[in-house]
Amino acid sequence: MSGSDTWVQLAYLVAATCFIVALKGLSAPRTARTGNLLGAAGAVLAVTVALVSEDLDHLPLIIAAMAIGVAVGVPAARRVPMTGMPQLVAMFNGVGGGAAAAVAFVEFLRSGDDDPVAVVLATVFSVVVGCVSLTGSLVTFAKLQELMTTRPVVFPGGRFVSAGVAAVTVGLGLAVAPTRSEGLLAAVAVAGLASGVLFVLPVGGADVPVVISLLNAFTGLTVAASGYVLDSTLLIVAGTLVGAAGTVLTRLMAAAMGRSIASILFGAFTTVSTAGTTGSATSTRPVRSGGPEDVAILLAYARRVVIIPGYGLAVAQAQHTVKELADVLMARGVRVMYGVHAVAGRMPGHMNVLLAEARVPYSQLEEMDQANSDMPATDVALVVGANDVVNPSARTETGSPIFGMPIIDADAARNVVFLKRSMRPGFAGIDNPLLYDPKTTMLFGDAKDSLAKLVAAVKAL
Amino acid sequence: MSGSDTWVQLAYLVAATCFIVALKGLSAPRTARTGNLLGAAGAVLAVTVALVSEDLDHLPLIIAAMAIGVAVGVPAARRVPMTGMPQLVAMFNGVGGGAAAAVAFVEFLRSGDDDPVAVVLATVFSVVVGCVSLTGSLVTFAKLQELMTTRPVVFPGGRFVSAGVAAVTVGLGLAVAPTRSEGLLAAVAVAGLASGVLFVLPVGGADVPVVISLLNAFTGLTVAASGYVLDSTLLIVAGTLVGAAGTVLTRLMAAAMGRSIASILFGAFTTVSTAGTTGSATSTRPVRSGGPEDVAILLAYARRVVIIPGYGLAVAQAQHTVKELADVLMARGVRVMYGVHAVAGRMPGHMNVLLAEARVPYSQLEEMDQANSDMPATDVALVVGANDVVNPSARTETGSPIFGMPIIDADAARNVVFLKRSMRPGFAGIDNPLLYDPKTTMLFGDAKDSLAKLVAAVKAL
Amino acid sequence: MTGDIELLTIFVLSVFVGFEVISKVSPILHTPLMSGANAIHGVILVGAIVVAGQAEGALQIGLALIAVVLATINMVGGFVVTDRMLEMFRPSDRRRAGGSADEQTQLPTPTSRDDR
Amino acid sequence: MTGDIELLTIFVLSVFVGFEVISKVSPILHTPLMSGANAIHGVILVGAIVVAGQAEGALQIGLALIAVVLATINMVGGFVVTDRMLEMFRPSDRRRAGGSADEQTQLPTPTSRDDR
Ligand SMILES: NC(=O)c1ccc[n+]([C@@H]2O[C@H](COP(=O)([O-])OP(=O)(O)OC[C@H]3O[C@@H](n4cnc5c(N)ncnc54)[C@H](OP(=O)(O)O)[C@@H]3O)[C@@H](O)[C@H]2O)c1
Ligand SMILES: NC(=O)c1ccc[n+]([C@@H]2O[C@H](COP(=O)([O-])OP(=O)(O)OC[C@H]3O[C@@H](n4cnc5c(N)ncnc54)[C@H](OP(=O)(O)O)[C@@H]3O)[C@@H](O)[C@H]2O)c1
Repeated sequence: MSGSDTWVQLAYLVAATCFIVALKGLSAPRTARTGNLLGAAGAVLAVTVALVSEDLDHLPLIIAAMAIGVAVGVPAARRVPMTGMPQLVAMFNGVGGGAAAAVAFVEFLRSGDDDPVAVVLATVFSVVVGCVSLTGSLVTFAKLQELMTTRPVVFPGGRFVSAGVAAVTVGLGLAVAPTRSEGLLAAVAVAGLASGVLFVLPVGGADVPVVISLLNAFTGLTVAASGYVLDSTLLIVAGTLVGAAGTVLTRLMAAAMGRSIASILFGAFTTVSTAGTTGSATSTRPVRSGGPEDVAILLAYARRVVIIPGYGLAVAQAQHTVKELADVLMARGVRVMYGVHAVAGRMPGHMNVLLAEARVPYSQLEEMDQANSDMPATDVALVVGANDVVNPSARTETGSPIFGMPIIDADAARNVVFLKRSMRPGFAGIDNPLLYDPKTTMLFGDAKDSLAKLVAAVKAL
Repeated sequence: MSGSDTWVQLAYLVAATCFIVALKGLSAPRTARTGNLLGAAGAVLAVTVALVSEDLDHLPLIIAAMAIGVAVGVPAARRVPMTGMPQLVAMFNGVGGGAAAAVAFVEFLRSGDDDPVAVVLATVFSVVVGCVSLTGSLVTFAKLQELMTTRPVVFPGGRFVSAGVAAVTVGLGLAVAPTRSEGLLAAVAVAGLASGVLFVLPVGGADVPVVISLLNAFTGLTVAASGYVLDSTLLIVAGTLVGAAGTVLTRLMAAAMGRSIASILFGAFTTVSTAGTTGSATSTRPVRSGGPEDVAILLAYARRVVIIPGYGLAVAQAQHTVKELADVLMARGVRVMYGVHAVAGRMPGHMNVLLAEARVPYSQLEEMDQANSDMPATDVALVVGANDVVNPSARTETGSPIFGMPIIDADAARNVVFLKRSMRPGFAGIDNPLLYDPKTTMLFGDAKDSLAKLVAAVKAL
Repeated sequence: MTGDIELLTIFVLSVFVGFEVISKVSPILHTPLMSGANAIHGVILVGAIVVAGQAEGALQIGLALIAVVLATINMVGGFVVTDRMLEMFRPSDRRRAGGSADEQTQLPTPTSRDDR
Repeated sequence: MTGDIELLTIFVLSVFVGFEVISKVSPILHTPLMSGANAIHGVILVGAIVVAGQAEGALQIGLALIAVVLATINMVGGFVVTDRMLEMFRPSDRRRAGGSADEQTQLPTPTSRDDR
């Protein structure tokens, strides 16, 4: 970087410090929002200093490009519905990785012949990992947006293809160091793009958020490598910070789902393919379906009811109605709790956000462990638009894509009621044996409608 | 530093990393010992590399000097009794500060005329703070070793003298930058030495451990400044690390005693002088003294007894005897717990170490908060060689040097028994009204003897 | 070479800071934290600007400008979406219209809601 | 000047590492932690060795050698005394002679003692 004037460097150091404090703030509820704003302030500072201090050609074009970026990014971030946020983050992460790769590439075009070997290797790293992050994030986006199947995509010999492409990528990349060939670096980029796709395809939909976090850490490292290429301490610090914090976060997220990172990435290759076990195969088994009045009686005469919300609650926007039902039941003396699974919905904390919006008291929320230990004393587990997070096959069926994920043991309650529209499976695309359990009653229909009917029926009792 | 060969620098980086991991290890009980060994390994690595890689004159003299250091340091560390460890740490810290100041001074003698201003200022910082750390630590040593009074030393106008000396130090220090005078730097060193003494004299004995920790952080920063002078990344990282961690630790230690750092350092200047309130003034008040048999009856027919150990237990080495008494009482069906104050004794955790040595079960130990909430249900609080940590004036007497320190509320028990040799005060040198309380019984004598008599008396019942 | 060692030191220290700063996070904050970290690496925009300002020829300029666009999206979009996420976490502070008629029936101490 | 900025960056990052690494420590470990940190700054010995190796004239050499002695005491003594402190914290692992006759009467599960 040319602007090595002390004040410029000091400003960059201040920005880096902002990022550290921002991350720290983001990891505690009370300070999260301030932390994010501080991070934004640091970024604005850094960009402003870069624009002002560097001796830049093409300044109008650069400003125009930034304007385009803002015009695309801000509305997307403003308009996305809450359920779409994780895939938007994936998208942002992907383009960030692409940007870092492009930066390293351009710098190579400019001065690749004269750079020391270490810088060339950093360039290759940045291009490869940036490209992996770009296409990998696009695939996670497609999975979460349900533009493609959310189930692991495995094809015969897939693992050999993946290993082969990875080997080719590394080989080509190493060859760039002696040859300094621009064409070779372009080939490396293409191989990286392919690797990204192959890397994410076999991941099951339920594990996608973890992979987004991992790709986020990758992009961080890419940025750090680009920073080394450009001799920018700021980029090195910020990128490494995100790389390290992202790695920790990935492990925490995987742990919250009871998975190891290795089993998420490579699990689909080693476990039995689950392509044939969709709902249709088992839908001939008997199912007990009930009307709102039947369920209302069950609920009204229970001593303890646990409401287990899931993605369907968000789809139906039924959070206020579910609270109404809870209030009506409590007015009759029923003890009502909510059993909230950490990954119910489509992003961590999704249910907490919804229930907070409906002003459900915090004291009525139970996390998974608490909910499970109280479940045997529960008369009715009322499952509102949830499916995977109460699927008992996560405990028993080793071949299942959700095997090992900790679940809420709705099956331990005396009665189970499902509010959903059909027998279709949830996000993981697998059948839920609890739907066919003799103690389960299905109340079909949109969650909000069903809940409203239940409120009326309980009141009428 | 001359040896800027890559491998040497890498080895220093490894050593720095060892120090980070060592500090992390030291902050959890399970990993503390390994952490310390890792730190030692990093230090050995760094010193070896320095000896091997640098082009050193006077190598035999250097080795001889190191041998002297080992010959002094190791036996001191090996032989010191546990109660003497805090002052030994203070001593080690002081000589470290002195070493850092000397290093900066020599470097100034060598190349002070050509250094940039920033380096000269770092030199001055290192000399000043290193000297403060040296004499400050010597004074804390004298206080803890009871070579001088443990109570705050305040003389009329003291705070003006201190402020004046500090101002002179800073002024002389700044004058070194333009003049580059060696004599001036020597004067700065002398002023720093004086400042260190004046800085620590007004601190009350009970607060001394906190001040040691603060001086430890000072020495860390001194080392970092010397590292900047020598252009050594290793010293910068290690010194800053200790400076930052030491600051956090100082705050934690102060919090454990319910004090703010400011009140520890400057409290003696602002609160009423307590020079006149020693025990002698009040010793005419009536005191109830009992024999071993009286106390044995009290203990044997209690339902719940809390043993509150203090420094006297360590002096008398009565840890095994106290456990014997507890066992005898428990055999009679009395519930016996130990109420352990965090700063009972002469170093944090002192009582835990002693009781662990006697193999007192962990489940019988209560920390202060727990002990206090159980105290009203306690029949006898048996205070074995403790004094300050049960002194109720810490709660009420704003003028007292221990005002604000959280104490174990022995006065909330139905009966209080003190095992001590006399009516003399404890470490803080202040009177304890609980000794004169109507529900208190004094059993005079060495703690170990008294406990042995109690064991015999209880058995005889 | 000394410069490289200093950069390596900076890298190692940053790794420790990154690890330590995120030691324990409640699952509720996983998504916002990921999103905020994601926005932070959008600072690659600084690199993109520098590179674009030195680029020569259509290929370099074009690629660099694409990098600027993408990096801006990452950075600006990232901070905005994180803020939106976090905004949703504290409805009790902000008395939203969505609370509707049920609001009066809320039972517990409002302070306990802050723990979320 | 760039070199100085990098050193400053290293300094700032080290401050964060130092702060974060010691976030929560039980009071029992305060003294050993202080003592271990104290030993770590004994690494000023490296600086003392370098300076002594370049010193010229009696004053410089004498002062530098004093620094070597003091730094060695700090470093070696510091690690040894810390180890001794920590050794005392785990008597149950090491079955010490001092436990004597009372040893058999110990009541609780030995594992719970490890928490200390
Ligand atoms: N939280 C995260 O971070 C996150 C992110 C990505 C993926 N995931 C994954 O998402 C899944 C979450 O589990 P989940 O139990 O919450 O949801 P789920 O397993 O996806 O099931 C949701 C159920 O809601 C029903 N539903 C949909 N719209 C409805 C409506 N309007 N009214 C009533 N029911 C409706 C659906 O059945 P019908 O179609 O029959 O109505 C569906 O079975 C897990 O597999 C998790 O791993 C989680
Ligand atoms: N833990 C730390 O980190 C630390 C470090 C430095 C200072 N301090 C300070 O030290 C004090 C600790 O409080 P503490 O209550 O444990 O101790 P203390 O207040 O110093 O009192 C100890 C008492 O033990 C008695 N004693 C001494 N030898 C004895 C023996 N052989 N047999 C029986 N009794 C004996 C003494 O009375 P007689 O002379 O009448 O026998 C004395 O009153 C606090 O002020 C604390 O702030 C603590």
